[in-house]
Amino acid sequence: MQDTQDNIKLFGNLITVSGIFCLAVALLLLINYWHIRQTKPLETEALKSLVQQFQADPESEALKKDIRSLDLLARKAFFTSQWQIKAGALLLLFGAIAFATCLRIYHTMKARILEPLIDGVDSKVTRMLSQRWILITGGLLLGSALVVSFLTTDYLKIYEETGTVVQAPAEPAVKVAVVDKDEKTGRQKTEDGGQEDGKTVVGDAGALVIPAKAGTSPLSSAGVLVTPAKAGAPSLNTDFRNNHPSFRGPWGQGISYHTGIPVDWDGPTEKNIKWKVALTKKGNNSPVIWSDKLFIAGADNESEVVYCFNRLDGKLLWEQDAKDIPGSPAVPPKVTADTGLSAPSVTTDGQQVYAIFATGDILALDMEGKRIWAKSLGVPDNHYGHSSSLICWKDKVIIQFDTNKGGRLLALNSLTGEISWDTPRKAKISWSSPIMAEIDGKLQIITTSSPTVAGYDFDSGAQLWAIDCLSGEVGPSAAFADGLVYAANEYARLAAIKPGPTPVIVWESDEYLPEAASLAVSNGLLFIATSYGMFACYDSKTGKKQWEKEYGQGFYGSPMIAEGKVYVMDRSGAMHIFKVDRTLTSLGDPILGEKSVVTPAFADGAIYLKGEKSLFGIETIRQQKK
Amino acid sequence: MKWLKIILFLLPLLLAFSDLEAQQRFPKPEFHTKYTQPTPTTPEPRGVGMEFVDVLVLLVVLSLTSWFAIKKRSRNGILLLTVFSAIYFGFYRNGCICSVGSVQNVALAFADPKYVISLYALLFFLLPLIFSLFFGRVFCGAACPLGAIQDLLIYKPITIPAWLRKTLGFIPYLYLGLAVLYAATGTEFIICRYDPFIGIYRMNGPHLMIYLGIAFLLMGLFIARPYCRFFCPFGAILNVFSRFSRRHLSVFPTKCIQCKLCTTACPFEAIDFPDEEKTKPDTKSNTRRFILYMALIPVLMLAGSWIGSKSHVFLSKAHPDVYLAELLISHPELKTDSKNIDIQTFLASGKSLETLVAEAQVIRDKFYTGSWILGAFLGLVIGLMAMNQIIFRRREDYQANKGNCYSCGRCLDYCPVE
Amino acid sequence: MVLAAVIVVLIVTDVMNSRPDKRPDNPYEYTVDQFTSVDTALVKYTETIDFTFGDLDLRGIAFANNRLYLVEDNYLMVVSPEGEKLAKSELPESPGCVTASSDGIYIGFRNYIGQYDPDGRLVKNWEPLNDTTVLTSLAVTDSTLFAADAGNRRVLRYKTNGILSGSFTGKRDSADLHGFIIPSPYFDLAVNSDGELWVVNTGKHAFENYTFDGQLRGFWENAAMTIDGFSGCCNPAHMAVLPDGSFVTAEKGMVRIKIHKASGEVLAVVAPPEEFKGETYAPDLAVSPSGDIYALDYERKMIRVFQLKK
Amino acid sequence: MNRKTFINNSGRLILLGGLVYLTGSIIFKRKVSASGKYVWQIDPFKCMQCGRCSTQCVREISAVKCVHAYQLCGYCDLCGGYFKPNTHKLNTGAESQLCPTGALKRKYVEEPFFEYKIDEKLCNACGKCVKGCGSFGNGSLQLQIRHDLCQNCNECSIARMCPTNAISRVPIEAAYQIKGDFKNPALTNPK
Repeated sequence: MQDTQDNIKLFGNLITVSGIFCLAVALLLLINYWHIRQTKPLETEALKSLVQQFQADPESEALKKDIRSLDLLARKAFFTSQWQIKAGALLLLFGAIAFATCLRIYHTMKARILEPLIDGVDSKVTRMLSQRWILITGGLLLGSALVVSFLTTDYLKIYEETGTVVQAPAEPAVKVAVVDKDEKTGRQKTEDGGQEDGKTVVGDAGALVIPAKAGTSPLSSAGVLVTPAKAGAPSLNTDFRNNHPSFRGPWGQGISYHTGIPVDWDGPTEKNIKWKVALTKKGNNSPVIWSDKLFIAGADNESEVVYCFNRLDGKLLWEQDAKDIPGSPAVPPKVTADTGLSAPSVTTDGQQVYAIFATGDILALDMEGKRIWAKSLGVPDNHYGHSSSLICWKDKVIIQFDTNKGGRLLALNSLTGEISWDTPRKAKISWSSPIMAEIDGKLQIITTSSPTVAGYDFDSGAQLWAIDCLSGEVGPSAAFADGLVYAANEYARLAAIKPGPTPVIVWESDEYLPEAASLAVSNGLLFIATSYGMFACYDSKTGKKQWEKEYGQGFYGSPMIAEGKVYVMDRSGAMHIFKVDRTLTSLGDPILGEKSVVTPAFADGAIYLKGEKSLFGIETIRQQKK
Repeated sequence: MKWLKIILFLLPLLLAFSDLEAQQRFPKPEFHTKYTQPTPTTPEPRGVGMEFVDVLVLLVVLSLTSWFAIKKRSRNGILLLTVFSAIYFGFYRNGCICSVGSVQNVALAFADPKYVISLYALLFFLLPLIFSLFFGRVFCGAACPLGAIQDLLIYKPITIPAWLRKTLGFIPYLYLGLAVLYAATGTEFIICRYDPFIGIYRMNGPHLMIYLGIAFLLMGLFIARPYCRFFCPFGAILNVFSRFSRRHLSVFPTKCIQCKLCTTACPFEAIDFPDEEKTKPDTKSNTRRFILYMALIPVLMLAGSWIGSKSHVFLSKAHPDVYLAELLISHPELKTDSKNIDIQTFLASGKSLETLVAEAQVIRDKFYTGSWILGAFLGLVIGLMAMNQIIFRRREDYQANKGNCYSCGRCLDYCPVE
Repeated sequence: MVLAAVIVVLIVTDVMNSRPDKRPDNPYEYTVDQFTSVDTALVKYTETIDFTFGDLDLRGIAFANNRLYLVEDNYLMVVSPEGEKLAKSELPESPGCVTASSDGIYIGFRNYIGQYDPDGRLVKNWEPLNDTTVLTSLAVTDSTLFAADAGNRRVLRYKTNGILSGSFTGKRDSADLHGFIIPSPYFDLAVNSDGELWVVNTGKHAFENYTFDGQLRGFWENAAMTIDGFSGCCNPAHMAVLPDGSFVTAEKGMVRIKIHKASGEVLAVVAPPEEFKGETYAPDLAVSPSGDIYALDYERKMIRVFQLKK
Repeated sequence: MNRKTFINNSGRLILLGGLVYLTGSIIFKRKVSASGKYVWQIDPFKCMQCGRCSTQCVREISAVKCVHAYQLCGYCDLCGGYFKPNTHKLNTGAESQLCPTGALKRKYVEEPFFEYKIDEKLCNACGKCVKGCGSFGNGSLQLQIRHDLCQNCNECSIARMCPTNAISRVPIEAAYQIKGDFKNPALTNPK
């Protein structure tokens, strides 16, 4: 017993000693710590001023010596204090271990001797007290939070209500001449700027010329104008090139002139998906773009609607119903589900947007969604549903109106909706869309149907040439490049036609034939996407197959060419991107995560895709890591 | 399998690196001497495999503690494990990652779809909770490095009045609520920032951490485990979970002989006394009180959520973006302060104030949602804590309070019952 | 109790101290202000107008035939000196530099030169060079074209019909002249109105005058962080010759544009570093016969025009 | 007693259910990386050398160090990262050195090249040489978090204070981002 008592005493003392030791070391450490913080040996003013003196007097050996010794001292001080902290911390650790060990032993030995505490506290009183204090504390906390919340000013709200509290940085003294955004923003924008200060002129030849100084005539100095085409020829102008005004791009040729198109995205994880909006009405039409506006259409048994989105952020700008059109059927015609009531894509010329639906209703809206005109062409007798997209140019909107009752090609005046010309066609029903091309200096509209592939004069609607080479239910639209027209249909053939008074088939093939997807030609290569998942590339001059690739999913959307790449999306929503090249170079297979049967639309640095359920704006978004 | 995965992971990486060499298109200077150009060294971080070793160690420690506390009834075993945890999770692993901090990772992962949480962080969060549902707070008893250092340095614990203890017991819930709010809004991880003992384990750290650690340890000499009892947000969750634990450490092995020895053993005052006849409440008035509180809780929650939603403005000021936006609006003159690096960098970034304000507004909106939930939660906690005081459970023996007991096993040594 | 108070105080002070308006100053601040601000008396030019062309990846600028020739990735643009866009044509790949004379436009791609007629139509692509070639600058005079190849640290001499007629690396037997030291892909050259070929040896911060067949005729070098020399690693990154034979130089890192006499002394500052805040790329330069300086600012994506102060 | 067990059991079930829901929603809706670990990294392109790396790190001597990408270095005699501004004689004396701790070492290679090397034991991440190198030279000196020193805190205290948000969590596989990776088009395009 005596022994234990002694031991207890001993360890009690040990605890005290080690405790005091620890405290002392800790105190010293803290002082050291504080000292370094205060003095900052590395960046002393003394050293700085010495260096300054030395730079004024670079030859002074004495100053140099002073600097070197002071610097040495400073570094020594810095690193020694670092060492001291390290050593002190170790000492403290050992002290603490000793302290904790003694404490344990002390408690173990003392354990059995303690007398039980006499419990004299009335638990009822305690409980009442606890209740009171919990409620008081809680109340105080909530109360003070309330007070503080009333005392805080919501500067963000103030800012939003009053606008700029802080002055914007002063305008640069130098005048900045904006020579347009590389012609990319389109007419809408240039007119805004142009009409105000009278500087912006859209040159006829396609080059956008903006004088920096007022008073300079834009065309007088245009000595080295590079004109893409001969003067007077109706060539595809810059505005159309810089937008995506109709199904399959400008003039429906399957070629986009935009650059920086993303090749990598992922719908499910939203990689590079800048925005995504859910579609409210069905429509197998493809998006169409003018400047910042993106148009699509949708229809169900209730209504037919044209939607306009801001393509930059996916916000719906407006939507407009096609209602109250005289002659429009009360009940929409029966169509198959995979065609739908709104298969034709809309088209725009930057002033107005035009849309047609399976009911035969066609309407023209201005860019703000106001209706300019609307009319009914009569319900097309079409067992799947009318699906030929519109195309517009200058003052005309072109409609390929091939039904079971015969074929017509119509041109409506874009301002009034009156028929400019109406040419009957020797054609059975078709689902393909007209394209436009300039052939032999004449602007033509090229159509495909069973059995005829034909070219019509844009101005008069007169048929300029025709050749019978297709059969069956024709869905794919034609393509035109380097003087040849290409047409194809499943169970028929693929033909390269030299148009002219007597058209000639230059070559033909029947290996791979498309059912719905149109053809695309660029750089001497022709691309075909079949409904059974084959994607093939041919030499467009000779018809020699260059390469092919098979996918598990078929293609309904058409291939599009942009920036030397060909984009084609299969029905599962997987885009396949290839280099326009004689050898197969796959550039990626990004997926949308939704089924899709439509053709992509492009803008600079962006691609717009429409899935079964949603519309996607895709841009290469710089990865943010945080 | 994992190794295979790692190798597969590294393979393209290696290829990429060799590719990089090939890609270096711009040649280095033409050295005529035999100088070889060094490449920058990149010391590798601790591997992923090691993190799972930590999880395994945690699992083993938790299992052993449960066994020692419930089956073996060995205080010494638990003490040994405590020392081990202090050494392994503390001094060796430098206190990172810990389960206490993982609450924030989970909260952020739950709130922010972009945040990628590591599996081992999730496991560090889950394991202690699952164990507490079955065996009580064994995590606090021996596995937690923060608890271990305090547990080892208890000198002369004083008794804190029950009402004060209960009132202070509210702090962990408040701390938890704020920590989850700030983590979920991506503001910051306050639990980690104010972790008092990490600096001590690392024997290295910023001032604040060291001062806080020393203050807590000194306090811990007299108030047993001050951080665990009155601050630890993870402890608050464990407290709730442990109340419903399937099995729990029991002070006596067979039958309590009412010797009261255990009450002196427990430095945390976590042993409930048996009911005395005289304290038995008047059932009628008690029932009335109970109903009153039942009605009071929804009122408190409503009030809390209202006050919470009001408070979101000042709570959100903790977010640096919000603060910067407000600062620029309220003190536009600071724009010319060339010493203020944050404002100068913002101005140099070319971002407009509008964008910053818009971003701040988005964050503030998140805070709005978070704050009213926080308010409602705190209202609920206040209500439940107060109500808990009038619920009487029949007790005949001295028994560990399942919520507050840390399963440290001190009482086991004292119990004279064999 | 005291300790509890200490803890509360500690946490509160820390929260307050980490606010963006109360954060600590940088104890190791290193200001380069003394170099970024320049005596205004030295600045003899003023920026009169800027042209922007939208978000383009501009690569090079040249002045000839009263036209500015700009290359961007991957177009050739013809712009009037007032900033009117006159023409634009597509290039086969990403260009690096451009020069022009009345006979045509020469565009340096990574390892070959494309010859275009003044209207921007391709005449022919010259024989490609080896794979380590990085063409950074071209200069044309009469029937000779010089190309600076930073990758192989050599100057190539071509006939304007595309025939490579020689190359030199600037090396000489004596050890003090080391040849071209090009630590980064910046290597400029120009031919002045007297027909002298000047090459910038950036690693030595030197201007070197060579005969057409590569004999060194003279040089000056001037390394300094201050305004009178060229700072840092490999400067000046770009230069052009004014009609009077002095050099306009553009430095990277701390971007500044200056004019040096043909003998090396600083004559004037065109644009001090303050004009290029936050930028590190040196602008490519072109000079009109009237002495206006056109600087291609890569980061702001604009052409900045500097004219002599009146 | 039965009632008590029932409450106990159901309470446990509810809490367990809550845990399962929380875990499930994180695992299925969020990204949980099983083989992944995340570490902190400085983006040298964003870094503006504010000096906070040296003062804000939880380590007394910061885990951030200056790293030299030799591939980018011009091996110049007049090095903006090594010399104090306005240095007249290019020698290695304390009066010329910019580095406050003398961690940047200069070594003669051959005419006219000098090698600059960092002694990481001495480096305190003040960033002066990085600023000098970026202002005058090629930017081959850059601040990087060294993972043998970094504690990999749950929230990096430098990241919290970084004015340019240059510090972010990255997968362990790409722990370092060192300028001078010549794949970066910004560095390869001769401008």
